[in-house]
Amino acid sequence: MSIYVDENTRIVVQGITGHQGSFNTLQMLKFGSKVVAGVTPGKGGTEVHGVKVFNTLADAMKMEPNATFISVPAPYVLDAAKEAIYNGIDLIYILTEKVPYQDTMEIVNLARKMGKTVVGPNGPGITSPFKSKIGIMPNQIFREGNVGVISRSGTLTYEIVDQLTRAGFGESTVVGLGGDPVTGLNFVDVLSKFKDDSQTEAIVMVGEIGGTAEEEAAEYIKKNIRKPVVAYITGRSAPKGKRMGHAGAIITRGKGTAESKIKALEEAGVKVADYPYQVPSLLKEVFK
Amino acid sequence: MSIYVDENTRIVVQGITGHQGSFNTLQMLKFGSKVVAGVTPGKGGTEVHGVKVFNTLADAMKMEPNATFISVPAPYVLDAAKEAIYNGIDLIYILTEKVPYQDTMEIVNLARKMGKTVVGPNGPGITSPFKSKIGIMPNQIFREGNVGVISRSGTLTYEIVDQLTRAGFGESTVVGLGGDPVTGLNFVDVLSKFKDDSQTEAIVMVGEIGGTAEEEAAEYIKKNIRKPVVAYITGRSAPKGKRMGHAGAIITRGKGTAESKIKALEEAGVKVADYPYQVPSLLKEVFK
Amino acid sequence: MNLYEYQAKDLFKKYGIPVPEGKNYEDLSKIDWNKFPAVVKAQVLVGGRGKAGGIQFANSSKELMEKSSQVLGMTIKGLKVRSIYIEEKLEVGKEYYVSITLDRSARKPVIMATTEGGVEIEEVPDEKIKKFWVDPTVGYSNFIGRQMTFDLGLPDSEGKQFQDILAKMYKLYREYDAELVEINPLVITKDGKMVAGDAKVIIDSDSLFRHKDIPENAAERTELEEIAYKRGYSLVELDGNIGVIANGAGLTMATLDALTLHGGKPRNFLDLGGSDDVEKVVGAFELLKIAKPKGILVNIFGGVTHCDTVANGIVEAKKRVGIDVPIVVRLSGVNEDIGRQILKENGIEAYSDMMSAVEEIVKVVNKQ
Amino acid sequence: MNLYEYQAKDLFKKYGIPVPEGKNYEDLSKIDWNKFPAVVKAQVLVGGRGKAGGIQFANSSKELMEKSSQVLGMTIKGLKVRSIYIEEKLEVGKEYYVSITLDRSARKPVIMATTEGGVEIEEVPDEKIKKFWVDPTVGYSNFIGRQMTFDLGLPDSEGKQFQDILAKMYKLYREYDAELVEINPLVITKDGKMVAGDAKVIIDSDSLFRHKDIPENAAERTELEEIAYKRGYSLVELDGNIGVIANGAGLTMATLDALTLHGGKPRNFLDLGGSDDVEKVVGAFELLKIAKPKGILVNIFGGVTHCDTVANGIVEAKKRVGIDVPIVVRLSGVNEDIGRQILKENGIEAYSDMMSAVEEIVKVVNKQ
Repeated sequence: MSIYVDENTRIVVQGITGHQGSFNTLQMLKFGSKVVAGVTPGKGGTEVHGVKVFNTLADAMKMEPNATFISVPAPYVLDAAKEAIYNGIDLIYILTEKVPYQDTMEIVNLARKMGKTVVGPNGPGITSPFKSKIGIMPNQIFREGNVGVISRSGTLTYEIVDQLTRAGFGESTVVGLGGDPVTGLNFVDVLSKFKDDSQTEAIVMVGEIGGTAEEEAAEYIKKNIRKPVVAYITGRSAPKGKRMGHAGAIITRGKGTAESKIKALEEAGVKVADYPYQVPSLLKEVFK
Repeated sequence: MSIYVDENTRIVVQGITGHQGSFNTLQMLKFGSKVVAGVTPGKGGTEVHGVKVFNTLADAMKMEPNATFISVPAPYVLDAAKEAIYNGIDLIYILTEKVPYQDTMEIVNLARKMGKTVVGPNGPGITSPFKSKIGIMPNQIFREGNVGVISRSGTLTYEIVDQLTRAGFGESTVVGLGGDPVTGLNFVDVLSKFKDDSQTEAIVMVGEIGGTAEEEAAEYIKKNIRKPVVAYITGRSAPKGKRMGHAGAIITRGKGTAESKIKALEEAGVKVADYPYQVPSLLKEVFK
Repeated sequence: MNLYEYQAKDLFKKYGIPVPEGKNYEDLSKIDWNKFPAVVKAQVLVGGRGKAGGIQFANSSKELMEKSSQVLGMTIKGLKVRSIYIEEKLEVGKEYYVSITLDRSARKPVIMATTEGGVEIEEVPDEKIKKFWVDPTVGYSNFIGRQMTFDLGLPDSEGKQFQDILAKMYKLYREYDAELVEINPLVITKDGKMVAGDAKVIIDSDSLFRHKDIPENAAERTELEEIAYKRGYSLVELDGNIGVIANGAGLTMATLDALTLHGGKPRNFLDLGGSDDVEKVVGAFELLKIAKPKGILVNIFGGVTHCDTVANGIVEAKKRVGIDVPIVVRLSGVNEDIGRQILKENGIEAYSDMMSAVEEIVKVVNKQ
Repeated sequence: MNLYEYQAKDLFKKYGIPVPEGKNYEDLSKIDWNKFPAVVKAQVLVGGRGKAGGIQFANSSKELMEKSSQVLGMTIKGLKVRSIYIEEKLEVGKEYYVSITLDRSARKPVIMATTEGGVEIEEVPDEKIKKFWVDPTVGYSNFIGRQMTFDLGLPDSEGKQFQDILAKMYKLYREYDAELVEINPLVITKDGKMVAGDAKVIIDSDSLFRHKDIPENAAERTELEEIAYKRGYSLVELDGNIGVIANGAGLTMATLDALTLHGGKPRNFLDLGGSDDVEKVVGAFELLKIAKPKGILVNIFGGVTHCDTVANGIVEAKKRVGIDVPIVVRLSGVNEDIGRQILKENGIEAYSDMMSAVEEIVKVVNKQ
């Protein structure tokens, strides 16, 4: 088992002929993902790395995709996501950064009503080694295993997954939530999936300052999760009121600080690492 | 059993202090319906026929209603229906006529996404004798029994139900769809409910010219309904292109005529009456 | 409510949908048009004006005045032409069709388009018509226009114009509570421009309270229907001789059907609606007096409308309105006994079943 | 992006939200205000301007000029006051609070209102703040305003004004992609009028492509941050002495955290993002040169960004930019061996684990 993506995930790439679309199509194919179609208006009939390109998603539906990789410029993401929702795609991954948050809010709330899942925007996607990957995580850092990873970050996720893998662990599924203020998935959504995933025996959470998603996750873990959880939270050193790249990382009104997150998680029985490199060793402790 | 409304239906009346709201609250109470609350902004704290009035539906939710009777002027129906949807009401009955159809379209599509049911607008509501009634059907025409009735009309429904009752039949549930071009329920929706309702042993359909809902019902009956169905269709004498009161009754492009409906229904094995008074006798035939 | 072409084109202009340059005239002396060739189009709310001579072409001011005086004031299918719309004549390359309207079964707006425009849409084979059902809670999004462009096989040069027009049409459809927004033909001129050759817009009459800028067009109603409308009645004129008053649209229609099946000819459809008011009944008779039927059938199933109220109304009407044709009444439902008693005291026998009443009125009228 | 009060009030006017009469001035000589009593308000994008003397009152033209010259040009929390907003002084009866902003957890806009306005909203007890979460796919509807009116216990005379203002605020919030629309205080004047005393609007910077009418305010950024922003870098100035270049916001933050926990003081946050471009690396060093740190830590986990590209960038930068402080590099991931080799050939030792690099740079800098 794994969560969100597996052998049955059939991916269509909206914006497949763009730089990111094309590059990541190849990487996903190399990883073993089933990329079954691509969409670029006006490029219908061509191919990208052997994947057929269609003019519209409606046309591409004949390849029976159930997940989409959206890599179109920010102003067009809302349109592309609506196209996916209209066509009944179950999993909508949005790579694009700088999507207006009200667009994301519309996409996410609409998708929820239709029972669809949105991943991102502005995140690295989801990887279930080596069943399927939708997104941009580097192929070479994974090993199949029993650790589920949830992260709001990109590169930091790779760093930590890499360290897990080097330390002899393997991953069930790695989920990148995305760094925007509004994302399709949050920690609780993914925790509730890992909870019931038989392959996942321990969970790693990578959080950051801003918002209260980690605090809510702590609450949820306390009540529902019996699997060991290790966390790492960035942003301890961030000065108040300063943005640190992610729009999510604004600290206001004393809420959402690294301290409050770490405290909440520790109270929920989560081991919190001071440094990324400590994650594997803490995991070894809880696995004893 | 019965469909849509029964002993567990707890009704709130939005616009309870208006003429229609107040009058029909009394009639519903007399019928045995559980009218648990009313809403009129500014009238909170008063009572109508012993029913508590609240300023907002949110306040009224403490009485735990699960169905609403909306009787507010047409320009305010959309707002009232959204209030109902926001508050999680399961069954939304709209009495009001002349609601702009795009408002209805928004309400109906939104409700569907949320798994809620809309009845009307511009229809007499639903009656399950004598479990519950939401709407304006006259109390005295019913007898509990095994005939399910679906109708696009108001008064004509009472006429036919009255004749059924006088002829010794009784009704399981009587559903008035409403006379507008867009309504929350159509024939197929209700047929699919009657199909699985153990109390209902025969079905009476009252249709009219305009639209193709009866043709679709015929299709559905042919494939799915094993219970006997009797129908009556009005508008045979209507001249082409003329409106006859209901906005629904526009005949265009040779579709939606009384003839095409009658033909489709007869092909589906439905007995079609020439006159309303023939309905009970046709029903006796099929019940033989 | 149907809009005249010139009104629809004004809306198109407001939304930036390309239309030919044009101007509406109600008076020949006001014509100041000087762009030729020009088209003179009768502004009437019926189809087939072209065949009836309601569309004329002119190459000069002199010819324009000739043609304008021909068209203005002519009668098309019984409707007098009260204004003409003069516009520049397009150099037509191709003609497409596009519309947005309600699909009642789907409860959604449906966009329909075909490259076989300029003709009646009913004549175009179904597979040539591309359709898209918009989810009204999601609304229009640009991919819809892209998808239709590819489905229709439009060349690039037309695709962008088409998508732009479609997005604007949907905005108009939604913001003006339209029942129909239709462009037929959607002209592609010889130099590749996409322009709305004609414009048809129907606004939902129930929405007019929020569209104060749209004037009500009475032209679809007959004189009597207009009077009835203004007095708050739902009346439709028919060409028979039996006046009908009933309550509820369905029951009224059923009454007309029953009359027809029995060899009677209804003069009208008149629904009292969900009222319980003596004056409403009297007012109905006042309308029927104008309609001059040979007899009147009143068919009431009492619910919200009580039978005694109707009976009192009939008695009042006989006194005040002065009805001198036979009246046959059927009363059933709430307070039917009281109602029948009231009528009896005033010399009118009321039936309790509809069919006897129908048979009686047909017999009485056909005897005359 | 924060708007100045005068910009926010312009938007309010556009949407019909009542604001006091007022005008913005950048130049004392342009002041033509003659309505008294008046208020002079410093236009700065930080809170607490009142306490800092940035709000002054005047009863005459003479006093107005005095107060205006005090305020214009003063410095509040390090920010120079470049314009003043002069407006009529309201006769304040009561002060409420209302705002619309994003609730990240709910992924929905939340409307918050309280009758305890005029103070910092954080100081108001939670039970006094009424909240409503709007479903963005359903949007605002009037019952929301009614419900808040009753929840707040507003009298009838205020209810209508409040509902009107709230509906307009939501429209502004939605149409201008706001992160926050806030009125504090929402003044009820002594004669019962509801007026926005202050106006705070934050627009989502990512949405500016569709709001061409909103000018970009650079004032929230420091000089160096502004340079970086214009060159397409995500840089935040901090008050330490160790320059940091890393890739990915999360990894960059983790680097700052690790430095701090080790007793180091970061000079900046600088995220290379998902680029793989030598020039991008060189440009980062150019920015750090302006920042004048005592040492630079480069921390790269190679994915999209290849380690060899970064190594080449560092080498280039040393040559072209002229960096004369110690550089400590950590390379891991894609092409780390090649990258380390390139650096070695240029006399730079690269670590493969982050912690060793962090320890090294702290040691080197603290030794100085």
